[in-house]
Amino acid sequence: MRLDVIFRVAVKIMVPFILMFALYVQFHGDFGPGGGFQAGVIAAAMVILYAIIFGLETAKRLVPPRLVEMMIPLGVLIYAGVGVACMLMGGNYLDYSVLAHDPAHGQEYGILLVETGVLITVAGTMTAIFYALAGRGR
Amino acid sequence: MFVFTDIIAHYNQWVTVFLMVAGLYIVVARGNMVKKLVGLSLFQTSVYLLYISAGKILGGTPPIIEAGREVYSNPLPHVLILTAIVVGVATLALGLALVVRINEAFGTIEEDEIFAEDAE
Amino acid sequence: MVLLTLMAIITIGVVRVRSLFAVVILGGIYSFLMASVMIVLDAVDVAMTEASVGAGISTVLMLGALYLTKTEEAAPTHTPFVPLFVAAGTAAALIYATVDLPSFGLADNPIHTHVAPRYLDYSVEETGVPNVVTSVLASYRGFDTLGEATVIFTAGIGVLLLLKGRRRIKPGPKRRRIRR
Amino acid sequence: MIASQLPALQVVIPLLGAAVAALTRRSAIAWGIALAVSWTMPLISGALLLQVLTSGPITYSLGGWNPPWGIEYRIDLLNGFVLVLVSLIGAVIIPYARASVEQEIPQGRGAWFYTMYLLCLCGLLGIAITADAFNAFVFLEVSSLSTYVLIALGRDRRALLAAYQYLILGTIGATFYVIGVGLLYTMTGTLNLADIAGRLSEVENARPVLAALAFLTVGISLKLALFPLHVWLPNAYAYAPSAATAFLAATATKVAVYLLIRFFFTVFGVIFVFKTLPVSPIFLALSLAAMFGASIVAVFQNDVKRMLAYSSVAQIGYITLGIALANQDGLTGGIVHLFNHAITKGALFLVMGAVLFRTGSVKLEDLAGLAKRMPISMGAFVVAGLSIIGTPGTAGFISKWYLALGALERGDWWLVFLLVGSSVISIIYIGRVVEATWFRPAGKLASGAREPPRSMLIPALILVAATVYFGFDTTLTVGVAEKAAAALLEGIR
Repeated sequence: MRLDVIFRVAVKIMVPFILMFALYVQFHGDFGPGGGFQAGVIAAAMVILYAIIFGLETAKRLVPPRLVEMMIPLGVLIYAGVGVACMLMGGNYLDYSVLAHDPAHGQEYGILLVETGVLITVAGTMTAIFYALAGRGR
Repeated sequence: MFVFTDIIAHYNQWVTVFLMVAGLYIVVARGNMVKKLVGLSLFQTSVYLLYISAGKILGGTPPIIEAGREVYSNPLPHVLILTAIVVGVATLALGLALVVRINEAFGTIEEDEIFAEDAE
Repeated sequence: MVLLTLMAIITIGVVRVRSLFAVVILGGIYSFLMASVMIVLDAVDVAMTEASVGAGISTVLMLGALYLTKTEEAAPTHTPFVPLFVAAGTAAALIYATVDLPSFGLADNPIHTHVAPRYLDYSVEETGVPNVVTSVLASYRGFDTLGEATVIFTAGIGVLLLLKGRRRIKPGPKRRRIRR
Repeated sequence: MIASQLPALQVVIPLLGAAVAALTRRSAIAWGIALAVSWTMPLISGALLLQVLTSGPITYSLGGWNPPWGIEYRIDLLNGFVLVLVSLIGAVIIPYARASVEQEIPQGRGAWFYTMYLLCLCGLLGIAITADAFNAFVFLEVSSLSTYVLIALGRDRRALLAAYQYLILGTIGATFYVIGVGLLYTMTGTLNLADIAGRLSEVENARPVLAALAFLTVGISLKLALFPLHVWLPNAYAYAPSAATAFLAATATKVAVYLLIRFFFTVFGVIFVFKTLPVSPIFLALSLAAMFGASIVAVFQNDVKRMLAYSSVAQIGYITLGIALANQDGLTGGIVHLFNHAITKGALFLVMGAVLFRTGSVKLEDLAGLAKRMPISMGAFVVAGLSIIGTPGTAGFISKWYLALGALERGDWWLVFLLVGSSVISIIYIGRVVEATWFRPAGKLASGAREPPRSMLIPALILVAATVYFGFDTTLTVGVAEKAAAALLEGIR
């Protein structure tokens, strides 16, 4: 990567905003378009952008591949785990209503949790795939 | 019985069909593996239109409940297609990974060349 | 309608053009147009996803893969009769089907009267979520979404299995350091 | 309380197992997890089938939402049977996988191999158990994606090519399936299979419904490798790692067949599919083409795994023949053959995997005289081979017997001759292997071989024993299949 000051500074400034936007998309998904998947893609896009400008090595120091690879199963585990929790609390699988006293609240918690699971898996996977492709070299 | 209005009414459907079939054609006809994958994702993407256009209600709004709105388009196809998009990109990623490995193993991504090499 | 026409033109471009870079970029444009169509059809969530996935991630992955492989497509050597036949057969079946589909956009089509109204009517009450797409996605059909996350998980681990590791042709010094 | 949650656990346990196995990243631990998970599965599916047999179909609403709003799991005799089959095969192969994975999969990636295996198991069980058309698609993709990866892990570089071709065709198939489901959904407004079936009667014969049937049939047929759409299968089975080949050959196509039966009989209805439309003659012709065409190709193969793969295409022809007959005995034969072929072919591929493990080759010329060095394995091959041929006293005979009965019931005595004729061809290709291994002097590779380790031998022998056992005691296989067929055909009487 060439030393392109403008890009570097611009990206440095943008990164926290992209991350915030991802979180906004994640948590505003209840009211507007968006949700875990879209947020995950945006978060992964941030890492990709960072890697393009600052180089793969820097990005990998910031977001280590080991962590990314752990995120992939972790998200699924959270999602499936929420289902099991529902089961243990006496409901059917993924019946979030039992998670709180008020069924509607339980649903809200459940949706939030599983969307977080999706976010983690998607962000992890997309970053991991990018690392795998980019790190392969010609 | 094809009057002009009929053509207008069916235009969208026909274009959708054209998009799908063109994607399928690329997949079957082309020997280049990356291009095949592009065709495959065009094919998948155009299928989304089939679902989403079925879910539209004329005069409706996006299915986000708000006071003062009455007609919402059908949310279920949107959900299904969200899932389908995810499946599509997952398939694409895996396909590309395979293509990269094939290129390393065979030195080409043209099916014809690989078959020719194998035949020897 | 205009958008769809543009998409058709792009598709023809994808069929004809032989530079794979151009094809991938055209694919990205196609996805953006598709996202616009989705907005017109009230599917805002889908539009957002299609824009970020189809035009974003897919394009990046494609370009990454092209970087690792080749960027020119060889000239087609076969006669295109069989593919044309397959395509024509599919087209015939689709057109045959679409002629009799319920008319576009009417509120009393079966798709709008049977299952969907319940989501629209009760989503806020039952799940407290006004975006019905979210509530259907995560709760009513939550298991589909678990499956979707599983698909992503499968693809992620699959790509790692295929691309990460030692069976590389030229092991660069850079990669060594990163593993473990 | 646990009992009522079994349907969800059937799919969720492999999923959780896969996620945990991916987290550990140690091959040995992942294998332990896979072992625990895959041995739990038959217990669950067995309990479910027992429950169905005693008290009728089980339904389970995921997320607590009633169908058609939520996703429903529904287990009746047919898919209870399929669940038992898939989970049993999954359980038998895991102990075998350990040694073969250590040899075939590069170090450090074993854990991910088991992750893929469990995901594939999860996907297949998910397709079999669900009563929701779109949910079936999602799990179809889970199983397909993991299958592509499993195939690509084969040692030969052509495994990559096979995986790629399967990916392309499999995705086309899945997309066709989505189009079909989309058309059905547009016409009925629902995705629950039973609900679709109920509402279809109002719009039957409408063009979109016919087109939906066509798209679903083609899409699923691609997955089950029905005759002209089988091109992906031989390469995929020939080059995949041994454990994966045995697992896929025994289960993946079978689950697709199940899905086809489900759509034909439960969703569209017997009368509509088999009386109104010419589905039966088309399937009959394709099945016969598979039985003969693929068998003849199998005779000329020199790679034994490839030969067995072509034989699989032929045997799938028998199963679809049972579907095409669409009468009590024929359908029973088809469903029984689903099971019998799965255990038989599983056994054959396991034996070949053991041969590959010891000699590094499955080429016919390299196997000459192998029986002297590996008498137990090759003996197992002979017994399972007899079952493919359909010799009385093996499981293969039972299913062919019912197919023949079904053909006679329709008055198609010529079909019986064709069944026998196709079996004769299978004598030739199985015979070639037996001749080479038992009656030829040992070649260079064979003379250095010995019996595989016990962890590989015993699973193969279990399956071989099963092919013999189910050739005599048919209460489980035929008993369940008969009732399932009767239930499926209810509409016709």
